[in-house]
Amino acid sequence: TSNEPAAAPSSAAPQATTAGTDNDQPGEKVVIGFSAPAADHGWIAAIAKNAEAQAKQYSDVEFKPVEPTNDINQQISAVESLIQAKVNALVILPNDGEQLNQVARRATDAGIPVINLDRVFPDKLSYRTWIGGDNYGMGVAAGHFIGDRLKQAGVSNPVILEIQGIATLPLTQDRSKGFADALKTYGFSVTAQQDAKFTVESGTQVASNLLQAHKKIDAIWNHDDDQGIGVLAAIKEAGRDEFFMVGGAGSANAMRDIQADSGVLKATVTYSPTMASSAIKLARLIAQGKGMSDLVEQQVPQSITLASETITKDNAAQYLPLGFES
Amino acid sequence: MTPQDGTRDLRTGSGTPDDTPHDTPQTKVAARRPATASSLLGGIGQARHLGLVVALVLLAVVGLVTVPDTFATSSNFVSILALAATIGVITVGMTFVIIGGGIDLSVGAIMALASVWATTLATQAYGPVVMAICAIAVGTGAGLLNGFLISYGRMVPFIATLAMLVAARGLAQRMSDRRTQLVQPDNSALVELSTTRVFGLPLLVYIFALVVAVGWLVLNRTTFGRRTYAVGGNPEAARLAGINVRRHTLILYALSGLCCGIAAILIMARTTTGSSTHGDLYELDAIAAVIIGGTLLTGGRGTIIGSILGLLIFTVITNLFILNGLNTSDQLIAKGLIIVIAVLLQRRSLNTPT
Amino acid sequence: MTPQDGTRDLRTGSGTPDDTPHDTPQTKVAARRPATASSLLGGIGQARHLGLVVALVLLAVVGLVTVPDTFATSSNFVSILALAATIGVITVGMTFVIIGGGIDLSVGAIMALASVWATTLATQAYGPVVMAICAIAVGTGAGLLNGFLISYGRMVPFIATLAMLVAARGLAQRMSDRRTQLVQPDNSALVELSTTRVFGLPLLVYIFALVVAVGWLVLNRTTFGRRTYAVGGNPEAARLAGINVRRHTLILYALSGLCCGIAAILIMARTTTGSSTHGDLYELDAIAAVIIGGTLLTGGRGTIIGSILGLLIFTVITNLFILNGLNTSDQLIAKGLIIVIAVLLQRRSLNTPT
Amino acid sequence: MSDLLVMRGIVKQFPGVRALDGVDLDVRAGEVHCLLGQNGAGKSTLIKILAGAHQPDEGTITFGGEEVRFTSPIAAIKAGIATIYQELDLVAGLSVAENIFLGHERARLGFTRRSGMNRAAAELLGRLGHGEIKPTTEVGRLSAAGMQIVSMARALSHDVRLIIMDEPSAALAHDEVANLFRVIRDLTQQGVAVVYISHRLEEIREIGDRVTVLKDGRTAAVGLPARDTPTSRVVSLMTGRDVEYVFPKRPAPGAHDGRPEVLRVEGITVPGHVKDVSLTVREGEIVGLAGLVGSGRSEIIEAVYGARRPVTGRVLLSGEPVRPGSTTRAVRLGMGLAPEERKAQALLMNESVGRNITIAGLGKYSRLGWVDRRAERQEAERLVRTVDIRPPDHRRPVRTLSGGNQQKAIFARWLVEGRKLLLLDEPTRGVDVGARAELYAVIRRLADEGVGVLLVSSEVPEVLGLADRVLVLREGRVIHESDARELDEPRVLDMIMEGSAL
Ligand SMILES: Nc1ncnc2c1ncn2[C@@H]1O[C@H](COP(=O)(O)OP(=O)(O)OP(=O)(O)O)[C@@H](O)[C@H]1O
Ligand SMILES: Nc1ncnc2c1ncn2[C@@H]1O[C@H](COP(=O)(O)OP(=O)(O)OP(=O)(O)O)[C@@H](O)[C@H]1O
Ligand SMILES: O[C@@H]1[C@H](O)[C@H](O)CO[C@H]1O
Ligand SMILES: [Mg+2]
Ligand SMILES: [Mg+2]
Repeated sequence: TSNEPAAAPSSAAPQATTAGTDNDQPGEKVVIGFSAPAADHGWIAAIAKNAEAQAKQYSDVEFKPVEPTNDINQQISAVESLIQAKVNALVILPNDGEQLNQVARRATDAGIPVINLDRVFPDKLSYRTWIGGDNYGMGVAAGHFIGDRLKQAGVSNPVILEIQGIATLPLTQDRSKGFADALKTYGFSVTAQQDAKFTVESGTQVASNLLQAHKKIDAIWNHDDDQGIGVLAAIKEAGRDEFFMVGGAGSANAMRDIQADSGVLKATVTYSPTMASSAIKLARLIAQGKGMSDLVEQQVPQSITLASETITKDNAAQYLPLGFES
Repeated sequence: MTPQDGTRDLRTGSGTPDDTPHDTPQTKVAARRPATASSLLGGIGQARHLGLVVALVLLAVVGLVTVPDTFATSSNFVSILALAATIGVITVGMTFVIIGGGIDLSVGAIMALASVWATTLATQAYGPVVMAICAIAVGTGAGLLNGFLISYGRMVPFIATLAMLVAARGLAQRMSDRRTQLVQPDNSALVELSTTRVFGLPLLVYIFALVVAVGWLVLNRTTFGRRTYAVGGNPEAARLAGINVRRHTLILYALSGLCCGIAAILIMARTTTGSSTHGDLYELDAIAAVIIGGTLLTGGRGTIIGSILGLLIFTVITNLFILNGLNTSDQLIAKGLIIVIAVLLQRRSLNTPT
Repeated sequence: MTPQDGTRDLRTGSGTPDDTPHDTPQTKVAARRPATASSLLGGIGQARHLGLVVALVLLAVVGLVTVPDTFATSSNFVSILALAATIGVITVGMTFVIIGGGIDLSVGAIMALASVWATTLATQAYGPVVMAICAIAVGTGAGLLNGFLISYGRMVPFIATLAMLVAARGLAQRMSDRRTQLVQPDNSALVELSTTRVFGLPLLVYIFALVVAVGWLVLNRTTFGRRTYAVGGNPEAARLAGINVRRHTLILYALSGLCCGIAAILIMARTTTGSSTHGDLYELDAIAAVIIGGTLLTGGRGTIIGSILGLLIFTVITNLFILNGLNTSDQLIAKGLIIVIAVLLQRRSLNTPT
Repeated sequence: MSDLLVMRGIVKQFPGVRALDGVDLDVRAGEVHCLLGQNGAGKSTLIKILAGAHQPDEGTITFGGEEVRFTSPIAAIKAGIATIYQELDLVAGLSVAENIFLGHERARLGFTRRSGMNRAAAELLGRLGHGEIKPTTEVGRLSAAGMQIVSMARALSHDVRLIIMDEPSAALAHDEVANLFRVIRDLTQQGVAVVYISHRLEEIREIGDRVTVLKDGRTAAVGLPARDTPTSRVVSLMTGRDVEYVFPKRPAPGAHDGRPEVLRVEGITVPGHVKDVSLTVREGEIVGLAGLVGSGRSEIIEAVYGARRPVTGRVLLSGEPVRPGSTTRAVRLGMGLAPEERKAQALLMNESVGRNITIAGLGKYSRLGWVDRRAERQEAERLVRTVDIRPPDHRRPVRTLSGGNQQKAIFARWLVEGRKLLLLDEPTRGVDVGARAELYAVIRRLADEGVGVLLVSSEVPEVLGLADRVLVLREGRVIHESDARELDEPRVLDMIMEGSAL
């Protein structure tokens, strides 16, 4: 895919390879509508920025973003307004796939191809293509990293803590499930689990209470690197370092910490916002009726799942250009 | 006059210097000013809502200028109304509560709980009608509990309903296991409230209109409604006049809960789901609409029409932003400014003799 | 004159039908007891806070029984205080505003804006002292703007500060480009407020304590504090007693903004970041703490000690839940119940002769 | 005539106060029974018990021959007892008709019958001689007198055998009172009994049949004949001593002539209220403003105080201009105001008597903004004694004081040193005779100490008896100015009423 780290220029908004493929030659003019949750979080902000930056690359794309919102009711109206505007393709990162399913279905029924980003719609008739990260796989990757390390250190009955993001999101539950499943293969389980809200501040609050609850900890998996800054601050404040921690999503900041190897953060598992850039590319191709040039298929595939990769001290340098700024 | 007067009793405008109470006594026994008959009959009182109407018109002009093709289309109006419907129903209940001297912070949470309860598989087994009844019963029940804590438990409304907010969200999360519950295909009749159109408008807009109309009638034409002003404006006077202030207050919160139940039906129709995350921060939006609409936070004064106009202003602002594709941060900044301007306009229209 | 004035002033709760004057004989007991001496001279008035103290003690007992090893440790107490510090500072400002008859919904957003402004690379170039000054200046400035809109623009506080909430968050997002801004290593002196301990307590706890102490002194021992009660209790009477109500109100909001600026310093120290997401929903928490602490939402009555006790109750609840490994949903349900119980206990302690 | 109402041994205990300590009251059908007593004697408490608004701790009530127990206001109303409370009890946001019928609305299936109610309200208002009040007017837009009329109409809207009126005349002007008496006579002729409370003793003689006097929560006298009991006897029953309804001695005419002007008002105009008014007050002089309600007296006071901006003219205090719109500056320059509506405009209901007294003079008991609480307390104690607030406890919440004592507390607020000018707007409204005499003495003493006083009162004898110089106002203009001793009541009444019928 175009997401090969090597191909991406620096910064958090990796751009598509500009030269080479025919697909990037200007084609039929298309309008791409875009709707996502409110950008109150580094990852989501990166999503919005990547999408916009990608669209700017093309002279044949008119990018039509709508007000990001965390209110379902409003996101429904926003998507409705894009349907009314008769855009050629819609890229939607829904606040909740199930709740936005109906309106996405309406778009599809109206002949507008929907590119579903990240949080998935339950009904396949509601979208043309889904692209997103592997949430379950993320949990698995984190679980394996922690399991391996503890096994090697010969720890038995380890205290493993999990700090989730927003508990009510299905993706959180997928991540936790992957994590638990992977740990089980080592005979380990999660000792305590709390949810933060994807914000630095709630990360600090939850972590500082958890650190009180557990006087000795072996490992922590924190689902999200944005809130991770707060978690790390709480750890530093408490002066604790008897454990190691794994992050999630893959922010540049986390990667730098990992690379420096100066604190408890030893790894993070990716869930890259570059998927937004890809989603725009896909939307353009679909609207123009093209396929993906690296594939034999005439059309864009129905679903694309990004792999969740584990970034450690050893490969951090390689991934850093892809990291998003918190 | 004092800066806060807007929120204090007697005031017709918010803190207009020439409305200070001390000039009342000196004037004639009869009316000081030609009272606007409409305002006191609770009618659509043109004058008092002039500022709101002007603000709405200005927004419409902005829409016509910036996005002429998309703004003034009938489908866009439908979209605005559908967006306003859910919170609009809640705003009607909130108007009653605030005129009655209270406040209800739990509206969004109650709506969420009602939507979750109505979409459990157990409830869904009985079909859409039972689901709707369930939502209404849960909403009204939670409202009654609020009312009971406030009336008979003598809790401050802010705290009682805050407790309900927290507890209802927790319960909704627990019932739904924090998952989004889909309306089953068998029960899609419920969803049709949002998809079926009559004369171009989705059914849920009619429900919204019905709730507003009934709310208006109850507030302006029934003894219950008129007594609500007394209970909010001067509870001691209400008591001395033989009104059962406690029971009345209880009913007001139950009414607000009922509206949350109806709103739950609408949100289920619109999103096809029940979820513990529904209605997040609706309380702030609804209260803001009510207050922008001219209802005093201290009770005793206010109108349903004003609240709905206030709500429409917010909804149209959002709509305009969407249509113009503004970036979020700028949208927020602009929204703040627009609220300020709308309120200042409203004050001006109250100050100007009509 | 207005018919309501008499009864309006007598109400202790906003809209509780039973706080009407006829209940005076029962509910006002506390005010008339020997405690009156201290309450009226602004003392710590023990009796009035008894319910809160009892609630805190009960929570402590629960902690000792359920998690004896972790709850009653000194590091856990430190942790609770550090958690309470940020919002605690904001609560002090909020107490002033509410006693003065207003409300401030923008506290969390102002704190966020101040944290962002202070952590821009431009500001950070000048070192930690300038960062702190910047946070305080931004907070106070935003507070002044609130005060200005309310005092001189005559806007209802709820709406003016709601507009500020929205706009300040937007501005914070714009300035930070929606990113979390790290405190640079050069400026780690700021972070040391959270990591450096003196007599076992992090520096930021001392800052919190200082703000509470100064707030208490200002409210209880200065003419400004005295006038705050008058302005909130009866603004017209305050004005006619020669108090410049507008200027006073302006200062109250500036004070609240100042507290937000100080809170921004604390949150930067704790999280090592400035972010537009900081302080989300602080307004509700702070208002809830103030009201649980016995301050009237209608103004004219209240104490700083009560607010801080109210806040500690919330903080301890969260702490206990996490120590016990309970999930958020159950936490929410229990929190709702505990709020109700705390308030009922508090009422009881007011009614029972001491 | 048999007794319609018999109350025996009524006891009412409020926390810390025994408001009623075994009170008896007998009222006959068709009589006007006056209830007299000093501020705080327990009159309002007694009638609230009768109206079902308070529950007695002890005692019995027999009404129409049956022993009754009114557990709620509605129970008393149903039994045929209507009440006009001392504190107006209307709802500002509702119309006149809605207020009149509040609690017993005319409705069908819960829907109010507005036209029926409006018609009935118009009829009641007409019967009270106020057909000009429209039933659809919002009550918040009425004057205090208008509201009083509405309260009366509300009482009449019930089918009553007994009407209680707690100081109904306090907010009424002269002709209004005459009108009220006409209505009362009407009622009594139909056999309705009236319990009438007032501090204006001359009214008792005019309208009353019998008198019951309360003192300190006990019955001091029962059923005295109203016309044949000398006022001095009533007063001594009320106060426990002989108080003469006399005004303090004032200096000879012209005594102030050479003294510096404290206040100079030059041609102020407040649209709709005051037209080109000029006046002066000299050191030590009491200047009275006489006029009808609505003649612009309070507006003049407010303009002087900086609480209201005149469109033309200016106000000088000891030669310094007062800044329009700034009461703070007025206070700093040395003015004090006792406003007309004590609850709305002067009292801090949540606070103690002491803090109510010291709020305006905080600067006196503070340094760099820091309050010297000992000095404050001592001053509060001193002032409580000076104006004789009962009970003499500065820590008591001001809301628990009787109306008259609350007025004294406001008065005390301005007795701090350094005042050059006191503006007194209806300073004795609702204040009993005993306290009145004391207040008069205090006012004169202040004047003797050099303070200028501008006095507004609707009671012409008070203006004539207390002031040195009197300005008569009509419709916002000064129509007469002279030494108070050159005027008498009929002449002033003539002047202020002339043309007012138009
Ligand atoms: N709700 C209350 N709580 C405590 N004390 C009260 C309350 N109401 C009245 N009192 C006290 O009871 C006593 C009697 O008061 P009441 O109002 O009956 O006097 P009053 O004769 O009507 O006086 P006024 O002529 O000034 O109206 C006073 O000492 C008053 O302070
Ligand atoms: N917030 C305020 N509102 C209204 N008036 C004020 C206010 N602050 C000060 N003043 C005015 O200033 C005067 C004095 O106030 P304050 O006691 O605060 O300071 P001060 O007296 O100048 O100080 P010091 O007593 O040390 O000389 C008061 O009479 C008051 O009218
Ligand atoms: O899936 C994304 C990311 O994983 C991020 O951590 C938070 O927002 C969610 O939508
Ligand atoms: Mg009385
Ligand atoms: Mg001083």
